[in-house]
Formats: sequence, structure tokens, C-alpha cells
Amino acid sequence: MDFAIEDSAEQSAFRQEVKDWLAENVPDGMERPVDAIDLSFEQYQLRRELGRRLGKQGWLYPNMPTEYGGGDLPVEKSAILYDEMANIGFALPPYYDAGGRMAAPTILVWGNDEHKQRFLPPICRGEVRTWQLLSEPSAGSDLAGVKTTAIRDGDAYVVNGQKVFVGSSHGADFSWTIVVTDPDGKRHENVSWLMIPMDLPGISVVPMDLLTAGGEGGSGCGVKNSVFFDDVRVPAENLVGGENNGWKVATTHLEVEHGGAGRLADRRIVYEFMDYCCEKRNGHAIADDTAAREELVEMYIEAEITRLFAMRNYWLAHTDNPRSYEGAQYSLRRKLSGLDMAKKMLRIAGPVVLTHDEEWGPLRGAVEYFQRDAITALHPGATTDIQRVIMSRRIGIGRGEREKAGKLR
Amino acid sequence: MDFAIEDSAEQSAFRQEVKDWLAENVPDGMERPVDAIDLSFEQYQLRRELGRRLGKQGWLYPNMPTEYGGGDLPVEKSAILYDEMANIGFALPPYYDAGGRMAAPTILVWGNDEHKQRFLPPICRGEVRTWQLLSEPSAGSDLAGVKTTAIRDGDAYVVNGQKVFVGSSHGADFSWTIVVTDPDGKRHENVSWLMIPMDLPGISVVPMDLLTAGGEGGSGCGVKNSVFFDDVRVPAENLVGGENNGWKVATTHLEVEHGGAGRLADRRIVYEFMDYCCEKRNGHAIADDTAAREELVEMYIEAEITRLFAMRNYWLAHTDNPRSYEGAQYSLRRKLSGLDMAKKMLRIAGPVVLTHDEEWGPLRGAVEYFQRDAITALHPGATTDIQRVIMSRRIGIGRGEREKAGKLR
Amino acid sequence: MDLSLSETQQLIQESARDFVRNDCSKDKLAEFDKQQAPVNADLWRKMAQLGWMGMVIPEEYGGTGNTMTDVAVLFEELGRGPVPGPMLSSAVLGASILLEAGSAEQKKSWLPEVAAGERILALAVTEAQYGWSPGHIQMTARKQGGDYTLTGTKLFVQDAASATDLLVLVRAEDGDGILMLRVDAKSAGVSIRPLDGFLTGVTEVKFEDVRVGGDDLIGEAGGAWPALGRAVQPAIPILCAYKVGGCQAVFEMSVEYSRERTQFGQPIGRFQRVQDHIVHIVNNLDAARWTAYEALWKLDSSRDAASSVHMAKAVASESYMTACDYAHEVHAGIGVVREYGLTLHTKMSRTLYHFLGAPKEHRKALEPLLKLTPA
Amino acid sequence: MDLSLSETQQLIQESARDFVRNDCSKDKLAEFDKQQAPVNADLWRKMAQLGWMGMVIPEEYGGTGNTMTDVAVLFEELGRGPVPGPMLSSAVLGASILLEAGSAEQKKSWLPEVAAGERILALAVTEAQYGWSPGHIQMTARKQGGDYTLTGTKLFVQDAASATDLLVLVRAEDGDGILMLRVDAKSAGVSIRPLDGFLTGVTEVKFEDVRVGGDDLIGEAGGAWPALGRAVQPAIPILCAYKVGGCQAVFEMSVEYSRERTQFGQPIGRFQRVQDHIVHIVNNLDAARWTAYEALWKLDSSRDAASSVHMAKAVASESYMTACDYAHEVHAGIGVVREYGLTLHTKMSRTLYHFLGAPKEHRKALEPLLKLTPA
Repeated sequence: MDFAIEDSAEQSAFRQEVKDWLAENVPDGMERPVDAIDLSFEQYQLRRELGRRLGKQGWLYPNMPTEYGGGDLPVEKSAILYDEMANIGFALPPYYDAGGRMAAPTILVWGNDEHKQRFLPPICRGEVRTWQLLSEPSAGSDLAGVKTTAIRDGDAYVVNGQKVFVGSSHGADFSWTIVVTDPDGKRHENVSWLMIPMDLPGISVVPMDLLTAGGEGGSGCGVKNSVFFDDVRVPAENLVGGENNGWKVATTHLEVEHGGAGRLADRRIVYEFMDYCCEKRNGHAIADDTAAREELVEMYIEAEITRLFAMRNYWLAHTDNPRSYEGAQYSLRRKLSGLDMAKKMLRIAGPVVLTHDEEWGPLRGAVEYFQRDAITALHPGATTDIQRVIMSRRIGIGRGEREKAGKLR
Repeated sequence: MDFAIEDSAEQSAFRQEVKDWLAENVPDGMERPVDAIDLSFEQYQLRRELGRRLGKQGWLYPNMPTEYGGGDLPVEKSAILYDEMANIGFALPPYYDAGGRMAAPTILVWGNDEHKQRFLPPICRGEVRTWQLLSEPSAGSDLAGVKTTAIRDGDAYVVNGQKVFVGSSHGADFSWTIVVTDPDGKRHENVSWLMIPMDLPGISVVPMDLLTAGGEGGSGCGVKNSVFFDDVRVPAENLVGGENNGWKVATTHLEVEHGGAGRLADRRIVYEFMDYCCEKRNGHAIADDTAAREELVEMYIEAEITRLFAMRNYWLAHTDNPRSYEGAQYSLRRKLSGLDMAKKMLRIAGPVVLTHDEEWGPLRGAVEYFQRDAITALHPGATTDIQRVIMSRRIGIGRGEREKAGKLR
Repeated sequence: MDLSLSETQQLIQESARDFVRNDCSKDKLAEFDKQQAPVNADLWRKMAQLGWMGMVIPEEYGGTGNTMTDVAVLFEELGRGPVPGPMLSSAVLGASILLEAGSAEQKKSWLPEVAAGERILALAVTEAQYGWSPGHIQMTARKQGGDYTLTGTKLFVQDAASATDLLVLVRAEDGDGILMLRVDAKSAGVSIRPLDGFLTGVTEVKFEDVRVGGDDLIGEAGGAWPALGRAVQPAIPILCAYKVGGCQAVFEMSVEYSRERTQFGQPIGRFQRVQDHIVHIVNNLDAARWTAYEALWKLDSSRDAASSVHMAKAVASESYMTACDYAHEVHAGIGVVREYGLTLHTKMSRTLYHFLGAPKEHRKALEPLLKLTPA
Repeated sequence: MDLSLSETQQLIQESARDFVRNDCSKDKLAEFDKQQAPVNADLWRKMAQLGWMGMVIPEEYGGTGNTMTDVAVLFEELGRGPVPGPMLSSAVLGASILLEAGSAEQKKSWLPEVAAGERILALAVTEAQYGWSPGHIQMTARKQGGDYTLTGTKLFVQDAASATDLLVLVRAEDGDGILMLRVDAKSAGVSIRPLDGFLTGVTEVKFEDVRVGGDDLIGEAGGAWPALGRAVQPAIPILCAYKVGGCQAVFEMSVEYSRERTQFGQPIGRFQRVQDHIVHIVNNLDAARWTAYEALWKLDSSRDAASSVHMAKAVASESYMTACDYAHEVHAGIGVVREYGLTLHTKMSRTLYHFLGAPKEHRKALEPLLKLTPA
């Protein structure tokens, strides 16, 4: 076995190239607010700019094929990109682009040439931001129960309905969604996967007031929205993967969302929090306390196990090894250990973790944000209950035939 | 509120009376083996003798009506009896008599006069030992799925089938069981509750080899058996509660078994183990270690919460307050916190808790027995999963109508 | 043995339940929360009129001298909201401290106003190096003649922003040990700043050369800590009862949601996973409930309540937090929508986790009581 | 990055899996367990013939000098049984100690016999006051001329009953610190007594005036503890791999049972509660697996493995125990029937929980490595 993510000669050369490039190309004055809700429109524009520059290099979506504007990089090199972006406090893409992150592989698997040519390059080059629209007020865990309809009318689908927990601050250029194209059809055989330009008439976006909007550190979305569709006419050719075939198409991005693709950037806040606890403040460090140290070690172990699961999944996803329950297992673990860690931080450091007060809040308020976000993070991309459902089906608990993991490539 | 179980003047007089009586009447040479598997036949006979003496006083089943040989004692006094028995290391009854403990209230609720006259006095006077026969190889959690049949034939029911996890060492005089009296009947409407004299021809008893046989400290059963019925003719008048009405009848003893009746004797081993950890052995006590003390305190709190739940249930059961999920909640808690405590003991005191070696085993091997029994105890009287099923139904989770608790009186 | 509520307690429960239902609806509480209003004036007046501020205060000082269990029954209902504000700080903690350590003069002049809700007390104990032991009191007072001068910072002070008077624990510079001073919240040099974040009613209080008269010294210099301890002991299970109410509320919310919300064609409460989240909630609820009320019974029947009180706080702090977490599992998305009301409890469960001592500290305190360490 | 097994490792895995399948069926293991047989002679001979006793021993001493990961792959399969006996004590721990601290002479004369399975080593470290630190070594040796005399008791010694030689850690009476002596298990004054209970292969070893020649001193007097530490470090993740195998076995057992066993008209595995027990098992399994194999990779690639090794043991001890507990939840009644085989794992998970250091001790050891305390 080889767990090494250290660089070969070639890799460290590449890492240096990336470092230098970033030093060159990260626009001046880019801020890294702890809570993306504080990300101004100007700051957002700077992130988009960085995205476009990365896109030119094929580094915005480094695993996508070059012909569509990706980098077609091997695992080790793309890992370096994610890593170096994380080192300067950003995710890849540096702005919330869940739509792109999950649509790109989905279109690659299920789209026709025309779809790939039309949708992928703008995403990969960072020219557009894309949202994913899945949940509805009455369809959360039960995604197949969506009510939003898209009825064929001539050369268009006419969309009506409401989606919730959508996107981010500062809007998007495209959205894709699961919609009912056959209201009388059987469950799972009545939905389609549709790409929607957000500038079409009849679309309205209303922000939601949430505990946190969620999203990973470097690419937090800021706010989530409700999106209303009122007789929105979407060109028929924007339907990807065939009419009423949407449930199959969804398996790909759900697999990505459920952690099947793995990741290498680990949970920095844990290690930063450990440093915070070791700093002396008027002669006293939190880690001076025995009980605090015990919980810090438990927290470290929690984080290490999560890192190892993520690494395993990343390896599985980028080799041709069979995947089964591992994606959902990682996602479940990340959710539950995240909440557990947040509570450990509270026990270890006391009420100070509950404030982002400039004078008192640890890590510029990042810990306070984590206290809230660890709770919000329990539900997006399928609840812990649903992650267990997926694990059980794929392990084959109580059933002979095991459910297959979604296609990633 | 009044949590007092201290004695009033009258009560302490009664307690003294009990103490004196026990000093008088506990047969000489009675032993209290840690694992009832070591209970010799002679020792068992001594326990039966003590049972008969208690029975004469109406103290063997102190809550049963006097007309049937019970003591008809108020809560506080019967509590004192259980308490004093526990103080000298016995349960009440001092021998395994699950059949009696659960059959007595059941017959009181569901039996006709003839049943009460015939079955209750011998049980209450300690003249007979009674087993309960419920589980079958293919019917554990799903008790309604029993396959053992009792087909009416003239003045008798002819019983065929196998029951498992039955009884104790040294046999029994009676058994009662749930049997299928209408093989073609609907689930829950096809079973009856039958009292079976164990000396009938066609009954064979085979001991099982288990991790432990389970059963509460003072009245451990020693072994569990498989019981086979081969064309056993049981007098028809031994059927209690009406033909095919067995499922309703069972609700009463299941309620008792699921903790609905509560109890006051608490988990002595926890407090004894705490003492053990405070004893100095060559200059060192286990409790000298900070981490050990932390876990001892957590263990104490666990035990206290269990005690409070038991007390609440005892109070509910002996007043006319409505009962709901509390029985199953207590049973669930006792199972899970039992296992948790066993593991805490292992972490606190080290491998010594795994041996009953005469020189090294703590508390005469009681801790080692608890290590095993805490695992066995997860399943008898309904698994933790089933306890949660019962709680959920009675709380009304996901359903408007709440399931009622079983009748106790 | 009788674990039922007395008639008085049932009456208190009803009126409190009506009050919370009518005056503290989800939306109103969410509204208060947005406004960051330390205390809502109307609400406060209503509660005063109901006589709740005087329950722990004897009649001679304008109160009704109820039992601790009576008071706890009230706070359990308030916890259901959760109703924010300085009720506990002023009418329970503050009042108990004055009763415990105040001079006849101080009691006569201050307690009736506390009972009337006109004087609002807040307790300033903790500092940057947070904790509830004498060692954690580092801020000092300089004595000049009969007066004292305070300089320093108290942190995580509950309800200071809505208080008229602060009861401040400080070290005497002259080494007289720890003493307690009443400080007018409006005095020159006192600045009170609410702390933003995942907490409610928690403030930083800065003192810069604040002059306090000698007649504002409560109890003897040096005797403040034990006095505080005696006053806090009964307040702890009342705080626990407030958390019990919180657990009860998220339990009921969750059961209700488990019936209404349908997914996959049935109420989500039919799924065992959802059921088990709620089973966790009720197990935590009942653990908090019975440990708290046993402690209260011991206090009311003047038994030794120390170990029960420590246990109750250790249990309730964890239980309220855990109950909220499982309620979020049940509710998923809607649970984090602020208007829904669940996050008010989640936030409160965190805010009060350490207040009057963290579970860790209370478990430590049990060690000598259980003879695990020499007393 | 490549987390797959090498071809060698796949071959080891297959032959070990066949061995366990054919020679260590549930019934056979249950049988051994009843007999309390310390080691089954045929089984031992077979394992020796397969060359397993020599895997950590270099070719010059009659072994095959495999990587630690190779050895771990073998032990994972043995853990599936669980196959009892002194494999780890002798072929891994004992051999590593001799390689680490033994003289050229000792290695030449003992290691080949260990590799052949003719000499069986057991490590006698722990005593009545149990623990894996130098402070826990209290038993002393008196030096007379070149020889030593041992008197005292070693407790919870793994596999002594099946050993030919004991490697004993003692304190030199003359204050030379801790030293290690090889003691013939048959020497006069040595009495080995298996401890009864919920454990496997654990013994009490009493020494009464046992004479040991100076040529049986392993390493320098005073240097025994660090030498032991260096030898134990690679053995720990191999022990962890054995536990991983145990977790794997109870996982597969549970999944199989969840399909076969029907209640309420369907396989019990269709119930979410049963599913969640198994989800807990697989989560514990994978946590133990990947922490163990990362530590092994660090050892084989001569990276600093200290913190990974401590973490692996802390995780595996808990995971194996927890996996067994949840397997019992899945199996209910049948799970405690001894012939079924689950209790063999439950017992083994307890037996090995503290062996080579309790999770608590390993977590403590992480504190300086994580810079939480000065190193």
C-alpha cells in the first residue's frame, strides 16, 4: 500500500508552478470571510476573475477533459491544485459553483455532444456560475417526490414550481434541476434533468433566513434561496439524458454529492483550533487542562479517520476500483463527526467558541461559525438517515442484490 | 413531589419485623453464588424452603391479594420487603420464578375464578416453581410468529413444538406459554395462553450453552433450556383468557417484563465496584487515577438515572397514573447502560474485570459475570430494537393514535 | 413517595403555560431574537404582574416565598419558549444572593423592588479565563476609605444588558479575598457590550475606575465565594428545570413534525431512524427531568442536596444540547430556518451549557462527595 | 497513492483465508475454546509449515523478512477466526525483541527455532498493578555473580501457557534499572496458571527463586524498556490488523444473518434499526482498517510512525469491542449461543483491549506528539 501524497520530483515541480502562478494571478485585495454571508459583490467578482484565470489554464476543473476546457490532470496533480488553493484559503472553484461541480461530470456522462460543447466549456473556463436546484418544500429526502413540472410545449418545456435551499449570494447564470416531465408517469420514470438559463422570464429568487447557509469553508455560498418558476419556457434541447430519464442522470451528481468522489483537503479548523488551545493567553493555555487535552486528542483522531476515509474514496474514484457504500459512509461520518467536534470545542474552550466577537472570538469567528454550520451541515446533500439508507442498500443488508454506486465517469 | 423511600414510623417497625423474621427464617447454609450456574440442587431446595416460609407470611408475592396467598401490602411495605431481601443478597422470590412473577398478575387480570383458585395460591405460597415459555427458534422478536401448536382434541389441547431460552436449572412444576390454537387464524387472533404441568408425558428439557443464562442477581436462572413438546395433552381448562385471545392476555406479562412495573432495588454492583476501586491494594487504588475517577462518576450518574426511571415506573405502576412509554424506556436504558457500564468497568480497572479467578477477580467474580451478562441481557424480554418500537408506538411518533400500555391490574 | 405536582404547582404550570402560549409564540420569540432586545418591556411587566419575580423572596420583602419546586415548575414552562430575559439572573440568582448575604438594610431596600421587577439584578462572576471556581476571579477592587474602585473586565455575563444592578465578584487588592459589590449598571466607567454569535443575552462588562460605595458591599469581604455557593445551589436545579422545558418543547415539536411531514408516501415518523432520534430526545428529557426534580425535592425537604444538584446540572446541560441535536436530525432543512423556532432552543442549549458551571466541573465536584477523593 | 494489496499480499491473504476456512471452522474454534487448549498442536504445525512464524525474521535467521504490511495481511485473516494461540506473542513480538535487543549469539541460536515454530516465546511484562509503562514494572531480579534470581508474579501474560520461553521484564535489585531475561518456561520455580473468565490465553506467571543464567540476559541491563518499545511499535499495528479481521468477520456474520433471519414476514435487515447496527459495525471496521494500514505503510516506508501507531491501537481496541456489541444487537438470542461463534470474537475483543497498551494510554502518548504537552 502507498498512502503517500508527498510529491515526486515532477509533482513538486508542478506544485512550484502552481504556487508561482497563484502568486501572480490571485487578484489583489481578495478577502476570505469566515462566513460567506459577508462576501461582498466586489469580492465575489474578484473570485470569478480568479476562476476565469484558472479556467484559462484548465485548472478550474482540473479533472475534466481538455477539449471541454478542463485540465485532464492525473490524480496527483489535481490533488496538488486543490491543496494549494486550500493553502491560500480557497476551494476550487474559489466561488460557490455546486452546479458546475456536479453538473460537469453529469453532462460528461449523460449529455450528447451538443450538450457537452454548449454547457461544459463555459463552466470549465469559469465564464458562468451554475446552481443546482433539487429540494422542494414537500420533497427533501424524497427527491423523487418533486412536484415542479416541465411540460413540453413546442420547442420548449414550460416550468412551474418552487425549489428551496438553492445556490448562493449574487445569483447565477445557469441552473439545472430535476423536474416532472410526465405527471402521470411512474415514480422514478417521470422526471427529467433540465439545464435552465437564469435570465429567462418568470424566474424569481428569494433569499432564506437560515442558521447558516452551509457550504465548504473556501466556497461558502453566503445565502440559500427559494426559486420560483412561473411559466418559464426552457428550450427543449436543454433537457439532458433523455425525457423521463432524469432519475438515472441524477445518480451521477448524487454520487459526487454523497462523497463518492472523495477529497484531499482536510478539516483545517480542527488543526487550527488545536493551535488556538495551545496558545498562552495571559499565562494560561486551554491545553494546560488535562480533560481539555483528552478531548483534543479524541478530536484529532476523529479528524484523522475522516481524512483517511476521504483519501480512500478519492483513490477509489480516480482508479477503477469498485465503489460501494464508501461515499455515503464518508458523508455520514463528516456530518456526525462535524457536530461531535463542534460540541467538543464547546466543552474544551468554553463559551468563547459561541462568539465571533472581534476581541474574543477564536480564529476570527471561524469556530463560532463552525458551531452553527455543524448543525446546518446535517441535512444538505441527503440527511444522515438517507446516507444510512444508501449504505445499507449498497452493503446489501437484508437483501441479496447490492445496489450499485452511481457512475462517476 | 416526594421522592422519599425512607420509612415512616410504621414502615420502620415493619422493616424491623422483616429483618427479625429473615434472621429467624433464612435457612442455614444458604449460599449466594455470583453465577447462578453454580447453584447446587441442595442450595436450590433451601431457596424453595425460604420461598415457602415467605409464602406462609404472604410475603413471597406481597402485592398479590391475600385471598390467593399474597400479602396485599401497600407499595411502601412491599418495597421494604424487596429491599431487605436485596440487603441479604436475594431477590423476591429468592429463586428464579419468572413464570410466577409474570403469570400471577396475568391470571389475576385474565383468569376466571377457577383459574385463580387453582393456579395462584400454589405460586404465591411458593409451593410450585413456574417457567414462562415464549421464544421459539423462528420466533424471537416476532412473538406473534410462534409455531408451537395446541390443537383441541376432546377435553385437552395437544401441544407440539419447541420453545427456547426457557427457565432455569433444576426444573419447574408448571409452565405457561403462547401457542397456536387456530393454525388458519389471522395473526394475533390465532394464539392462546396455556398453563402446562411439566410432569405431563411428551415434554423434554435440554439445556443450552450460553454466554450467560441471564436473570437478575439474586435470582439468576443458572441455565436456559430448549423445551420440546411431542403430542403433550394439556387439560383444556388450563387455557386462560379464552381461546385465540392469547395475544391480549400476553400484554399484561409483557408489560411487567418490559419494566412497566418498575423496581426499587438498584444496581448494587455499580456501588460495590466504586468501593472496589477506592480500596488500596499495595499502596495504590484504581481511583487514584484521574481518568478512572472521571469514568466512575459518569458510571454513577448512569446508575442514578436508571434508578430514577425505575422509581418513576414503580410509582406509576402502583398509583393510577397513566403509563405510556416508560416501561420500555426503562428496559431499554437498563440494557444499554448495563453494557456501557460493563465497558466502563473494563476501561477503569483493566483486564482484571475479565477474570473470576479466586485471587484476582473483583467482587468474588461478580464483575466478570457482569461483563458477560451485560451482553446477554440485551435480548431477553424483547431486544433494544423492540423496546424502541414499543416506545415509538406509545409516544405516537408518526401516528395520531397512541398505543396503550398493557393492563397491570 | 408521590411524584405528582401539588395543586399550587399545577396552577403555576397552567398560568405559565398560558403566558408562553399567548405572549411568547414562536414568531414573537423569533422577532425578539432578531431585535437582539435584551428584555422585552411588556413581557417583563406582565411577568412581574403575575408575581413571578417574587417567588423565591419571602413575604416580609414583598415576595411569596414559594418552594424551589414551585419556582422550577414556572421555569420549566418558561424554558419551553424558550422565554429569554433576566428572570433567573434577577429573581432567582440575584434574590437568593441578597437573601443569603445581604444586610437587613440591603434586603429591605432592594428585594421588594426585585420582586416588583423594577430592580433587575445580574451576576458578574466569570472572566476571560472562564470558570466557576474562586481561582477564576482575577479582577480586583482597590479600597479607598470606605469605598471601592473597580477596574477590569467580566466576560460572558448573563443578562447584564437588561440589568439595573450588577452583583460583581472581585478580589480585594489588600488581599481580603473575594468580595461582592453591587454596582449600578449606569455608573460612570461601566460599559456593557452584548457578544454577537451563537448565544443569547451574554455580555462583556468593562469597568474603568468605577467607584462603589461601602454600603454596596454585600456580605463580608472575603466571604463572598461561600455565600455565592450557597445562593447558587438552589438556583442550579431551577436552571435545569428551564432546560427540561426546552427538552420538552423540542420533543413535542419533533413528535408533531414526525406526524405531519410525509416523505416516500408516509409520515416520516414511521421510519425507525426518525423514531430513534425522538427516542433519544425523550430519554434525554426524562434524565434531565428526574435528576432536576429529585434535587429540588431534597432542597425543599432540607436534605443534603449537594450531589443531586451537581448531577442535575451535569445531566441537564448535556441533555438539552443533545435533545436539540436530535431534533435537527428529525427536522432536517426546515429545522435551520430561523422562523421555525427550533434554532432558538439550539442556541439556548449552547448559551446555558456552561452557565453556573460546566458539566465537567460539576462531575469533578461529585468526586469528593462520592468519596473517590478525600473531601 | 495506491491503497491496493501487492501480489505477494494477495497470495498471503488467499492461503491464510483458505487455512482459516478449512482448519478453523466455527465449530473447531468453539471446540478449542471449550478445551481451553492453549495451542492446538496440529494447527501450530500447519502454520509453521506455511512459513508464517518466520515472516518478520530475516533470511539469515531462517525467516523470510517480509514487510510489516505483509505480516498484517496474514494477521487480519487470522483475526477473522479468531484463530487463538501464540502467533503474535512468539513470531512477531518475541522475534522483534530478539532482533532488536538480542546478541548475535542469541539470534543465531533462537530465531531459527522461532521461525520453525519449535521455540515459542511469550512476553511477561504486566503485573498486578496493570499498565504498560516502566513504572508498572515492580518485580525484581537479584544478581548473583553472573546469574539472576527471580521472585514475583507477572499477571495477564498473554500465551505463557503455550510458550517454551518467557521474555520477562524485571527491575534489577541493584538499581541497574529494567532488564529483560529469557526464562525457560519449564524451569524450577516457574508456575503458569491460566486465568478463567471472559478471556483467552491469559495467564498468571509466578516466579519463586528462579535461577537464570547471565547468557539469558537480552540487551543491556537498564536498556530493556526502550528496546521493548522499539520492538513493540511494529507489533502494535499487526495486532490491530488482527482486530480488523475480527471486525470484518462480525460484519460479514451480521450481514449474512440480516438476510437469512426473517421476523415479521421479512429479513430483519430490512428494518432500519438492524441496518444501523451494521452501519455502526462497518464504520468501526473501516476506522480500524485504515488507521492500522496507514501506520504499517509508515513503518514499511521508514517514516515516523509513532503517532499513527498510537492512534491505530486506540482506534482498533475500541472498534473491535464496539463491532462485537453491535453484532450482538443484530443477532439477539442466537448471538450468545456459544456454538454460534460470535462470542469468540466478543471475548477476544475484551481480551486484547488492553494488550500492548490501553486506548487511554495510547491517547495520552499522542499528547506530546501533537505538541499539546512539551515532549
